[in-house]
Amino acid sequence: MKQLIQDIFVAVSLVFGFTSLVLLIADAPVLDAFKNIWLGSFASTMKFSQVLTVWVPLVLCSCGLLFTFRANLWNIGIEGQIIMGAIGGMAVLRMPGLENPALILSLSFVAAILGGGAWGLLAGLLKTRGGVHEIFGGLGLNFVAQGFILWLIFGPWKRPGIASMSGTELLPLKLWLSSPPGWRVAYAGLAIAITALILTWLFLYKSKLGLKLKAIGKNPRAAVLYDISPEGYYLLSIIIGGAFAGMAGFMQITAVYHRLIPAISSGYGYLALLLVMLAGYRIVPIPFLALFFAGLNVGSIQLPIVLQVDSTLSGVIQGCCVLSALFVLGMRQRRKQS
Amino acid sequence: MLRIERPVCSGYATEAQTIMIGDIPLSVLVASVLAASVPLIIIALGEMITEKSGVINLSLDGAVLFSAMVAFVVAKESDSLIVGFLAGGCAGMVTGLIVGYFSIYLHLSQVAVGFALSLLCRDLAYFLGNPYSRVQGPTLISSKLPFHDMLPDFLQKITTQPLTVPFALGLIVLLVWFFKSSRAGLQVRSVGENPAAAFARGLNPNRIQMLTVLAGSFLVGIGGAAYSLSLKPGWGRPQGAEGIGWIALALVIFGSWQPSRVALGALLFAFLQVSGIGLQSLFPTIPSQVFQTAPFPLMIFTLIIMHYSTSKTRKHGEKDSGLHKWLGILFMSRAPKSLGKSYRQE
Amino acid sequence: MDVEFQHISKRFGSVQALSDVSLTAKQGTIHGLIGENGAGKSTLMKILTGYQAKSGGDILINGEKIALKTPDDAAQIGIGMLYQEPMDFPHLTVLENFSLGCPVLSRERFAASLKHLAFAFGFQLAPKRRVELLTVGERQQIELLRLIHCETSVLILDEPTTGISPAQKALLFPALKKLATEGMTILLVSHKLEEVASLCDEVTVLRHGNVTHHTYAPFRFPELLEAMFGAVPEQKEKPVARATGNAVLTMNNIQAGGERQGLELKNFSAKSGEIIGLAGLDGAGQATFLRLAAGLTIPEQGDMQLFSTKLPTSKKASRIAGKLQTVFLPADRLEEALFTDISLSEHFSLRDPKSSFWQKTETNRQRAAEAIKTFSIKGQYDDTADNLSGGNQQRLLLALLDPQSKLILLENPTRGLDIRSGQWVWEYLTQTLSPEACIIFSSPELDEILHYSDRILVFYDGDIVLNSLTAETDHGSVAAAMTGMRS
Amino acid sequence: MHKFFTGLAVVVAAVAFVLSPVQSHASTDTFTFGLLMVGPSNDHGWSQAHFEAGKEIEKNIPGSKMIYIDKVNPADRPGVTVPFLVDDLVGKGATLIIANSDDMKDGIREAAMLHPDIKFLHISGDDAKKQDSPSNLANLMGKMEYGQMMAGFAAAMTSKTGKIGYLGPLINDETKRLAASCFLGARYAWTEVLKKDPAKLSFKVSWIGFWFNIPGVTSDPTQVVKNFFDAGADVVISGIDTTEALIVANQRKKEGSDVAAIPYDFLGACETAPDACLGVPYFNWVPGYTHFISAAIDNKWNKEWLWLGPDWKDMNNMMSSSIGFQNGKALSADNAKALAAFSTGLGDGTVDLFSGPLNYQDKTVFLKAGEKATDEQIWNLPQLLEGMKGASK
Repeated sequence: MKQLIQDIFVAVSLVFGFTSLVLLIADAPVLDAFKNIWLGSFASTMKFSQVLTVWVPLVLCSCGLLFTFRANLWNIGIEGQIIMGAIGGMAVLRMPGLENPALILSLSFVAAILGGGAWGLLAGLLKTRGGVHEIFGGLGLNFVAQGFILWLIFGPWKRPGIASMSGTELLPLKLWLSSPPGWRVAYAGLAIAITALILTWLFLYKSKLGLKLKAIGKNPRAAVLYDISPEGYYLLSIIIGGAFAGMAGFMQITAVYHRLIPAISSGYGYLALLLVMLAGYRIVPIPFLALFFAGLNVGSIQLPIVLQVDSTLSGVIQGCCVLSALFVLGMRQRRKQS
Repeated sequence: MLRIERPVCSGYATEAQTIMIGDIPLSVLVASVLAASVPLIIIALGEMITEKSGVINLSLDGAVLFSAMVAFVVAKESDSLIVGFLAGGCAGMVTGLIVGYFSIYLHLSQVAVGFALSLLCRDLAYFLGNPYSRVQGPTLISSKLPFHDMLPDFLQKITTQPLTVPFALGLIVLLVWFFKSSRAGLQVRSVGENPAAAFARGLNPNRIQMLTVLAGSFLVGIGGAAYSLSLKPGWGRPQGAEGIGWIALALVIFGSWQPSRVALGALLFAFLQVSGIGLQSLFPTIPSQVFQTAPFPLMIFTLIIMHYSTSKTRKHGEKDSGLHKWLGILFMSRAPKSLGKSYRQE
Repeated sequence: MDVEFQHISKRFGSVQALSDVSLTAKQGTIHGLIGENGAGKSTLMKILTGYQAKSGGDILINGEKIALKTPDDAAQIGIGMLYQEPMDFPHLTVLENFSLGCPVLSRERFAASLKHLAFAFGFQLAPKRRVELLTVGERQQIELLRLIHCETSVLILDEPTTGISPAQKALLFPALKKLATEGMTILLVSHKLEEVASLCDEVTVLRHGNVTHHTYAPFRFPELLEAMFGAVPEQKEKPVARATGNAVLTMNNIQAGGERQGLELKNFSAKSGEIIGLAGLDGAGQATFLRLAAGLTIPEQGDMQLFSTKLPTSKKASRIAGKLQTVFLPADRLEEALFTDISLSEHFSLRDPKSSFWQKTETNRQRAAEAIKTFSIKGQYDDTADNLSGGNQQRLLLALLDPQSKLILLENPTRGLDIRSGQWVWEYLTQTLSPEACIIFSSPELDEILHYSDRILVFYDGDIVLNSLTAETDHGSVAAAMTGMRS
Repeated sequence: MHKFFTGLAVVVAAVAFVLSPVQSHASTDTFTFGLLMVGPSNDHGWSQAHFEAGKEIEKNIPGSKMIYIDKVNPADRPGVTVPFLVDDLVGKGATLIIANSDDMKDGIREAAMLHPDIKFLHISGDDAKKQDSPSNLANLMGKMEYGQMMAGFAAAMTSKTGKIGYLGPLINDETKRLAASCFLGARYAWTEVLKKDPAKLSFKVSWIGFWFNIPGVTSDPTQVVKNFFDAGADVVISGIDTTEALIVANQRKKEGSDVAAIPYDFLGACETAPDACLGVPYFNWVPGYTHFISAAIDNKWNKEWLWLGPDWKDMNNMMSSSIGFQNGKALSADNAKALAAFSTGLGDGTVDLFSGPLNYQDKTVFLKAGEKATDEQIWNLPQLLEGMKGASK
């Protein structure tokens, strides 16, 4: 236990130490920077609710990644899956003839899941059938999805008149997911994220599917002898991963931007990869760490306003957290051995 | 100062006889492709060296940006291109040091460390480089061969290049020799193939890996510097080198861990990107994004062909001939055996 | 050089691999080191090469204490080892393999030296050929030449004859004797008494990490056997041949890739109740045969029938084989049959044929606990598979095996097991499981095959060269067939 | 291992919640205005022009104070929306918010509805023209067409080869309009001033697909500019947000080629590479800002749509001219003189470039002889003009 506290202390001070150093190099006030990040993310319900809007897609992506990591797949294509989910959802929202908002939104949600899942499936097929490592297949598909969404926004789905990087025409108000008064986060988003967490926990830790994914991840060759087809479960896990990413894409268009924009994924896929690594590929820390990461993202906006410091500092802190945690983990393993 | 005015583009006069790709003369296309591929060649070769020793440095994308930033800032402050390039190399080496230490000595997942570092380096570059964005700094310009004027026009265009071009070409030759004929190259390969056996033969796999990673990441840093000091001079957000690291990683596979083929892949990629601009005017109805995104699906497509031909060729062993053999030579790919696995000394 | 071990001990975690081992190998002699699997022979040698660190004791060279931290230290002194599994680089060429790990010399010198040495020893090695295309024997030859080239003065050979042909053996042995007479110190690790007898000047026997015997040539086998095994293992009654029934597995004109030469066979059929032993040198085709039968390897040509059902030539084959109650237990359990980081009870959950959504933790814990009792597995239900010893892993695999299985394919079922555990495995297979089941197993131990099988198939270079009832053949003919000498 | 991560999570969460929330208070005796910039405040382009104008306002209007957020775009600030940033600026005391990008159109409209007592100024857009739009939202834009005409003019005057490249971002009405203006300026210089054969003037537009380079998605502007030069062009006019054109021209110039470039947007854009810069057409937001901020301070705010042009008397007057053209080092004295005459002509109406006969790129008629284009026609230009090379769609 004492060792544990010491390790956490080391990890946290590494993060603070490195970040302070970076701030000093940039000639910025160190303590003020940290203070402003915290104030900018948790100082008011308004800000906290903004943090939650980031928290929702992060949690959704992380849940998806837990499935793929379980099967020992590096689903770096998650960015593209978010994009394709958003495109799928948007396709339904743009469909003429439907009247009932609840129905349209539900259909759009399903389409987003299908869009993300299909893109995941594609990466999975590239791996299982095409022999392309999922990292490269995924990256390539990310670029393709990025090209596709730009083409849609500047082509068939462009705004009347001027196509611009601000994206497609704004959705009608009735298709916005509603938020509590004064809050910026949609009820539905919170509900979906929490449901996703519970479902993921049930699937991964309590169902046979979770066990089988773990088995595949640990030893695909042996899995064949247990009548578990690695190929099938790879595909399944990456489809599930893609589906969760698609949900995140859906939240982005219906609850955050209310339209399709080129950067709809907001880099949450990559951020979620970091998050899941920091959580040690386990579900329990995910909601908390997601809150932390979301807080950094939102709070860092105070830096340019108040201190005229670039807000990419949040990314530096996030990356540094993961590396410090990995470092401490490596040291622990090393200690254990000697 | 006396200077003989060279016609801005002598190709203009002889345009009628020149082969044109879109509206670009062929010689110009070759020269552009060569210039555009140089940083990519250097970066991909750096990564290839690293992977030859069995370590994947996935931080490439961030490392390139970080070293580009450092190179530009240092070159500007010191007003020296050489110092800038060296600083870029050192910045790259720092990322290599982290990946190397974490994976070789702490036995952590190379992919996890590399990915986290990649995002960290990217944001660090933006953060620290912010005060230097879009300011004027030193730039490496093209230089002519000493016997430039004796060459035909076609060659004049191709050979007027920044010094990074001969550097990259020399690097290819050097690495071909290094891995084929040098003792150190053989040791690096042996560690990448079977570190346990290398250890049994008295080598120190960890040290060899670490040194190789450092050397490789130094080159990656030089490649990053080649962006901010030569190909896309200056720093800013976006710099223009974003995403290049991922492409370099794919190129190493495409090139089957052979220097000449990796370089060929980089040239091919640069060709697709450069000719995309020309194609835009040939096919105005196709959105420009299509040409720019095309290299990526094409790269994946090649990897699939590679997988197909590799498995066929393996199955048929050496007996095979004809199409499969041809495909095999072109697309067969084989990674160092212990790539990505960390070696624990017993 | 004289090599002296003084009170060497080595621990791996809680396991005492070596305790207080002392012995001396004199210059110009061949010193045999024998013992059963796991007696500590290889560990002792790896300590001498600096590959593994010792926990206690000293090593003296020519009476002088030396520290060996890495193989480099050992190589500097002139200690070199030929490992049982070739420690080489399959993707590199012969010459590259030859030139790695020696003092600096130009490439030409290496090429010339390789040519010269190969000629002197009568080995035929093409310098440009990639090593992965060579046989194990040839790879060992490269290693041997390399060690000689590096002016090794203490040569350690760890089971040098595993997987090499008699012809290669005939080249190797005189060469070794010649080296010894030229002043080399040779340490030979083996569990094959005939080899030791024909080569060694003196022999040390290890058992459970202790020196139990030391003697000079000529050797008395019973004495050595007793030192190796405690008491001479009693020759049990050969089990009675079992009743056979319908055809279980038939193969026609099969061609498949895999191992060194792939596998080609005309026709073969196995009947229920039969126990078939697969003999052959490593990589001669037995492994491919077993994987074909399990549906894990897809034949390039020909067709196979399991219980009169034609196996498809797709990845579905293994599932269908599984449905037809065929099980396969590979030799490398942790690599191919068990999951690290997954507990015993979870293994039972994975094996559970009934499909259910939930994991049913309680049920599986109970089943695991029962199996632990029945199969006397040393472990708890929530231990992970990688924490079990090799023998217990094999027991776990047997416990996971469906007792109703009709075709049981075993690859080296007693690998890494001590004699008692091995006997226990065979008892379970033959007595507890249904006598209707057809058992096909491969083993590197000819004795095991001769003892337990009703029928023997001998593989040589991807062909079946002998297919005979055990009763109608003998040790000599099987051994001859294994090495390619057709009778 | 998992204990470690759980522990880490707990510590992090604890720190997050223990830090007690403190609300910062803004002082009330100053007039604070917030500026939302789409790009970095030091981009030597569009956003910096706004940033500098804001600084200028702080100097010129006593008691005014600017707070700003730059890089307000989803790529740089994932998940952060305009209404949220407005909340933040308002929380810090801002009573007028300026949003400097077309992209923020929707967000600023939403924010205007959420904060009826705060004034909003959206650069570009035309909400203020609409009946049902919020009354606290005004629009401001500059008539860059004139600036681009001058850029085209300077380019054609300087060009020896008669080949001019136009580095376009993506194809939309605004960019087509600007590219066409540029072409008209160039053609005027070529045929009316230099009296050369119009067929010898080549004006080529290459679109990269976005306002700046995204590797793998857009064409590489550096490469496009190089291609222009390699294909014989000796002047490249940039219509994108970043300065690649100027940088490449500078590189070529150092290598001995006689080339030049014209950047875009920002007065100081030439500083990146002064030697290769013919000049820059730029936005000066000071007059527009002054107008709206004074109105807000004096409670004379109107829902207005302003499309401000240059002060033809003194284009580079920081207080009065919304569009300027700053000559660069590379512009010869003679050409500078010609340019001045040209701008005078534009100012007094003797030179009206959007007048017939003009054809579209597909040779259909845009303006008959003698016909003059309306603002509406220019604003919604459907395709490029005859004589221009490059895609219209």
